Amino acid sequence: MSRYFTAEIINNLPLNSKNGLLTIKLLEQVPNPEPGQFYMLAVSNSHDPLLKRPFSFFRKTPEGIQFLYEVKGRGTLMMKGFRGGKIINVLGPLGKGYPLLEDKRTPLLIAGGIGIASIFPLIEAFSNKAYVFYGARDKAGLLMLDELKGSSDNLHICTDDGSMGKQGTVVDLLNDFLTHHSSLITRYSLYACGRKSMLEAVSRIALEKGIKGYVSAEENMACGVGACLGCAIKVKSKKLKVKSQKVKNLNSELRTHNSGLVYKMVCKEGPVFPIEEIVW
Amino acid sequence: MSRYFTAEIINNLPLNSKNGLLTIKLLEQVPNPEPGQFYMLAVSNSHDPLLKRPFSFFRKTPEGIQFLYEVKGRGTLMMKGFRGGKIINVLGPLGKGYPLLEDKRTPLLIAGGIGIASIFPLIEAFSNKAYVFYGARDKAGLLMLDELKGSSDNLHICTDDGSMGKQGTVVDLLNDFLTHHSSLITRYSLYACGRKSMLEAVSRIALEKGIKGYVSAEENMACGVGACLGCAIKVKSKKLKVKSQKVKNLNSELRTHNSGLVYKMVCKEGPVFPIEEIVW
Amino acid sequence: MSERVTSYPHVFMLMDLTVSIGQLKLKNPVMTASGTFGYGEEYSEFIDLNRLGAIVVKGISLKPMEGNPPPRVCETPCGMLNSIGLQNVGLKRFLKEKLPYLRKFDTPVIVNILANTIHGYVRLSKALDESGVDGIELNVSCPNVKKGGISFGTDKKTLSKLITKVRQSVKRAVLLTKLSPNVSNIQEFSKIAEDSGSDAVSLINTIPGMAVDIETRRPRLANITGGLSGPAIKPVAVRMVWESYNAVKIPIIGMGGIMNAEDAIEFLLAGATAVAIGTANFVSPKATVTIIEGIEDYLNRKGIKDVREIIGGLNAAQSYHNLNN
Amino acid sequence: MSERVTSYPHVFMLMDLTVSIGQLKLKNPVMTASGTFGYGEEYSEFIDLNRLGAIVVKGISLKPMEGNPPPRVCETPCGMLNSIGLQNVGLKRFLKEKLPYLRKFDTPVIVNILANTIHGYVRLSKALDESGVDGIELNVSCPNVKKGGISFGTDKKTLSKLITKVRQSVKRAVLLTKLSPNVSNIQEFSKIAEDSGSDAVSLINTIPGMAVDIETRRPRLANITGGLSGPAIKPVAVRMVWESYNAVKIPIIGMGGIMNAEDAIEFLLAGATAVAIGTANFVSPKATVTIIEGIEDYLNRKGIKDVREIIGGLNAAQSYHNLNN
Ligand SMILES: Cc1cc2nc3c(=O)[nH]c(=O)nc-3n(C[C@H](O)[C@H](O)[C@H](O)COP(=O)(O)OP(=O)(O)OC[C@H]3O[C@@H](n4cnc5c(N)ncnc54)[C@H](O)[C@@H]3O)c2cc1C
Ligand SMILES: Cc1cc2nc3c(=O)[nH]c(=O)nc-3n(C[C@H](O)[C@H](O)[C@H](O)COP(=O)(O)OP(=O)(O)OC[C@H]3O[C@@H](n4cnc5c(N)ncnc54)[C@H](O)[C@@H]3O)c2cc1C
Ligand SMILES: Cc1cc2nc3c(=O)[nH]c(=O)nc-3n(C[C@H](O)[C@H](O)[C@H](O)COP(=O)(O)O)c2cc1C
Ligand SMILES: Cc1cc2nc3c(=O)[nH]c(=O)nc-3n(C[C@H](O)[C@H](O)[C@H](O)COP(=O)(O)O)c2cc1C
Ligand code: FES
Ligand code: FES
Repeated sequence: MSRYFTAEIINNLPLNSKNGLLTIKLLEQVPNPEPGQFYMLAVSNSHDPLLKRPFSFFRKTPEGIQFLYEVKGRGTLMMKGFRGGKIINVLGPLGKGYPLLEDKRTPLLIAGGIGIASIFPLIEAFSNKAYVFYGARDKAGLLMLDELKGSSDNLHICTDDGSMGKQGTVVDLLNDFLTHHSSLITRYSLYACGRKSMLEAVSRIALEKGIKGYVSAEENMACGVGACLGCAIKVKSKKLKVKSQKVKNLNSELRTHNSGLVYKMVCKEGPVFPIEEIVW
Repeated sequence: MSRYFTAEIINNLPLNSKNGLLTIKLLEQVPNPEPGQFYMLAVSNSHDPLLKRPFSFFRKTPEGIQFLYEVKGRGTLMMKGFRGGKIINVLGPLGKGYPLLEDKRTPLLIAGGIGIASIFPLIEAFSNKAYVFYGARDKAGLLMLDELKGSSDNLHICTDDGSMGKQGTVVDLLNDFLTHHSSLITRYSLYACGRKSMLEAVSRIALEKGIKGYVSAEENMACGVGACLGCAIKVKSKKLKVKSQKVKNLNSELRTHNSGLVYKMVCKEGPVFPIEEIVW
Repeated sequence: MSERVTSYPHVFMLMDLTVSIGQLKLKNPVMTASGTFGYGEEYSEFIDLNRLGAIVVKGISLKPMEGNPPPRVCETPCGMLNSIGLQNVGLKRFLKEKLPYLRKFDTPVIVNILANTIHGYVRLSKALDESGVDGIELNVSCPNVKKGGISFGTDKKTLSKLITKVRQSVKRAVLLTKLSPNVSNIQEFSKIAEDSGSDAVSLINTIPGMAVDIETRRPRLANITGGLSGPAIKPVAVRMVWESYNAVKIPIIGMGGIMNAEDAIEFLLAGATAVAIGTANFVSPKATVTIIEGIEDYLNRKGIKDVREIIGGLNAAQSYHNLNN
Repeated sequence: MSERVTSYPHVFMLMDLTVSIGQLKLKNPVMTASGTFGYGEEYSEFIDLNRLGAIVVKGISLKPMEGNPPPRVCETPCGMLNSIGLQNVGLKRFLKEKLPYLRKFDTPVIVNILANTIHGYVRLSKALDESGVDGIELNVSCPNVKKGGISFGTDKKTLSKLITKVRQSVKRAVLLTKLSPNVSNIQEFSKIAEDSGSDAVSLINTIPGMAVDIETRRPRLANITGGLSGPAIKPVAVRMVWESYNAVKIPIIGMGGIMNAEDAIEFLLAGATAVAIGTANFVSPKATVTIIEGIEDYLNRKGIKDVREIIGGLNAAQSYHNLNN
């Protein structure tokens, strides 16, 4: 079971001008993905663009694996042009997904924009145990709403322009929620994916209120397997301090000048990191 | 009427494993092509491959303009993948075509392999006035036979492996023909397109027997309009000798060290050249 | 501000695209790259030459040059190799046959020149300056011809001597020095150009390269090596423009793989006062005009009224800081 | 001979793919390029490391290095820029954690090293040589870290001193010098490597480059500049390999944009004794093995029994002559 394989495009459903739902059929036996893991997809078989693009595991269906994507630049634009029958090279599942805490905590799932792609499988995993906070630019930007309503009774929606749900950001939603449920605060866990600014705000809240949680980070990637050291993200690492005496295998962790801070690789040690680890 | 325009792929008919017939619909008013002229077609809208590819004008139909192509490398491979509806950029018609001599001469049209693409419109122009000599590797390599038979009663076919027509090359065909019609030799004119070795052999025959004629040459191209000086071919130039006294506009012709020899640009002063001009 | 890229002609009226190279004023920062635009005439059918910031013509030598045997060009990943061998009609025919045509347009003409001796460069510049061309670009970097400019472009002493001498013989025209990218430290060479009296530096010329046909086992170019151009070299060119911008005060003409307005703006932000379009002309004969319009659209979209505001406008320090923590 | 590209394992039995670098014998001429293959382990899931000609690991320094802030990589036309900043685990942890794993395979291990002083290079080489690694590759050309190798790679005197000193301290391992492409004349530097006792030269390292995000006006890399790799630089790399091949007798390890067997064969024909695969590993983690098989297919198709027959087999003279008339 190799994580580098060929897949066939089953279909590529446009959801709006910028977003689409891509379904690929795996032509080989490959390991099953976990929520929060991702795949690197080849967007062309010419040398331009050259590198694969990372996309979160969105959903597994009888036909294959689905990705929810947004057109950002050239590569995703080409992706929008994918037609059924096309064969592409895929690498994955990659990285560490969201840990599904086995404790009594109530998960709060926070998705901004296309971040829903990585949060969606968590919603299915936790089903009604979790509260879901999902925001987008506008109504058109809210994706897969029917499926979301189908898998969660606790769906809180917002848009920047108020064209659907509450007007504001998911951070506002989260704040409101927490102020109304302040008593239970320690009973929650957070899972967030979205723009950097949103993740930073959510993290601040979590740290202030002492809520345990995880965020899915993004960095430009080349190899996807921890080999190029290209997708570095700065993190605190208590673990390291301890071990740095008698050296153990710390993957690509390194002692750093301002000790306690290290670069981890989003593709291998992430993309999901504990909130308290990330240095914004 | 600009010679740089967009066109829509109407269809792209595979003729065998290596050859196809591409029909494009001109989306703008453009000048009419003459036999022997060519177009530069964009094979991708990424930067790889970067340059347009030159293809001879094959035929004009009510739907648009047709090109007969052979898969050589990456660009023509992509061309094979063109589907109807695709929009491409095109430059043309370019270069100087075959002069249709108005005199009593009987044209002998010689096509080797994909060279038929450029000879075909001549066959239609001369109709039964001309003798056609067409050769290919094997039967499968002989393209558009029905159309050819339709437009000419004097079609002589050969294949390297003898799988159809006479076994041998078009040069053999031509030699046979000339030996059987030696008396009329000065009454003929030659038009040839094909591999370099074939053109060279045909030219030698023409010069020996003093037959007037033209060949369509090939060189790698970049601009297609005489600007980059990339598609140079070495030619003799009496014309130059004369003019080099009082300087006239000689396009990109230049006096050379071994005087009388100059580089001409296949894209602008060719691709068709008088046989006596080319230096092999 | 709307993110849509659209043109409002009346807004362009209010927009200032002009830039200056020495005493020469360009109506916009987009010119042609020498050797990729012939002598202008070849492209006049596709675009209005009056719209160009300047026309830089194919390199001219004292005597006509025959150029290299074919194949002279071949394609490479996101680029091409050329070994034209500096084929050109020579000074005399250029002045007689080519220049008069270009004079019909309200666009500055810059003549790229090459020679094998300093004396040759001086004679060429003198003649061209007196003929009234607007600019002279010293090609000290063309990698194609063995006896060609390469030595001038990579030897500091000779280069400074060359520019100084030419400077003395050029009265009216602006003097541009087109540096070789084939050096370890482009800042040193830009500084030499500035100190020796060059009004501007042009960056970059093609990078020496080579390709092999594995079926025939032959080089794809008859000259074996050639000059690499096109999108492939853009990152190298942008870097050299930025390095030079941090070393000299004279204007920089940036070029190397500019295919569209976005690419051109990259160069302007990195410090180029103007850009030159080369290989892109082969991909689209309308490239230069499309790029001018694209720059206008960008400035529009960003609400910028004067293109000079973005020249050297790279947000480097900030980026460095922000990303460090 | 059939043009179909197909593999006949039994034919491969008769085929000799081995090449030698100094006293080190490689089972085939395909190795990995430093920094693109981690410490080997990362790709062991995708290919059998036993099949590689050699494994060259990420550049190692005496002390661990943290590397540069993100973004560290970005894509460019047919290539990518990287400014990893030489992040690595340092000598001690490499020997303790990484080398033992690599030792499990029947494949030579070549360690790429870097330092800021000659003394540092010497200490590293000594330690690695004694640890029994098969080869040491001096990275004197990495363009990413300001205080990094660049000076060694572009200053002839220092380079020759460096190699001479390291040579004295290396007893068992073969010594490779990875030259900087950022020089005007690669032949001079290859000659220095040869004369100073290097067993081979590696060509080329990344070419310094830069890219700008025109929306944020920021460099795409936090380090502003980075090293350009991938297909874009292939023509420059092939040219430098060919130039070096005509200047020195020691083997050349060719690299730069090799994506497939055809590219690798281009380098072999131009004079490379072996090739290294870098950026291609990111496009396909199986690239190295695919390329080995592709070379076998080519030799098969051409009826060549020994890969050494095509090394330097460029038909340059003939091509030159034929095309001249
Ligand atoms: C772990 C991970 C999971 C992701 N999951 C999804 C998803 O499920 N759906 C989705 O729509 N997007 C997802 N992304 C983002 C997606 O990878 C980028 O939007 C995409 O690579 C942009 O490619 P492009 O060619 O269209 O843009 P480009 O033209 O390459 O660049 C446009 C922008 O995209 C950014 N970008 C380019 N390459 C990468 C890269 N390799 N990684 C991150 N950003 C990049 C550039 O920095 C630039 O700002 C994910 C990213 C990561 C790292
Ligand atoms: C005036 C002219 C008319 C032509 N008409 C036809 C035609 O009607 N039908 C047809 O099938 N072919 C025609 N050709 C040849 C055709 O242009 C090439 O086969 C094609 O460009 C190869 O592109 P590629 O990407 O598939 O090959 P590449 O992968 O680029 O290279 C494969 C081979 O094609 C050659 N080649 C590449 N680019 C060019 C180029 N720009 N000009 C010439 N050769 C090139 C290369 O030298 C190489 O040997 C014509 C060529 C010229 C110059
Ligand atoms: C076919 C061709 C011919 C060229 N001739 C010249 C020349 O005569 N003089 C010169 O200084 N540069 C010449 N150049 C270099 C270009 O002016 C330009 O510096 C280089 O191509 C990089 O720009 P580009 O990538 O946009 O093409 C030539 C380039 C090409 C492709
Ligand atoms: C992400 C990355 C990291 C690299 N790290 C090193 C290094 O540590 N030492 C070194 O000598 N070269 C390093 N290189 C250069 C490569 O070894 C190789 O010389 C260059 O990438 C050209 O080959 P390619 O185009 O096949 O990638 C690195 C290249 C890349 C892309
Ligand atoms: S993308 Fe290469 S290490 Fe993460
Ligand atoms: S292709 Fe440019 S001159 Fe002919």
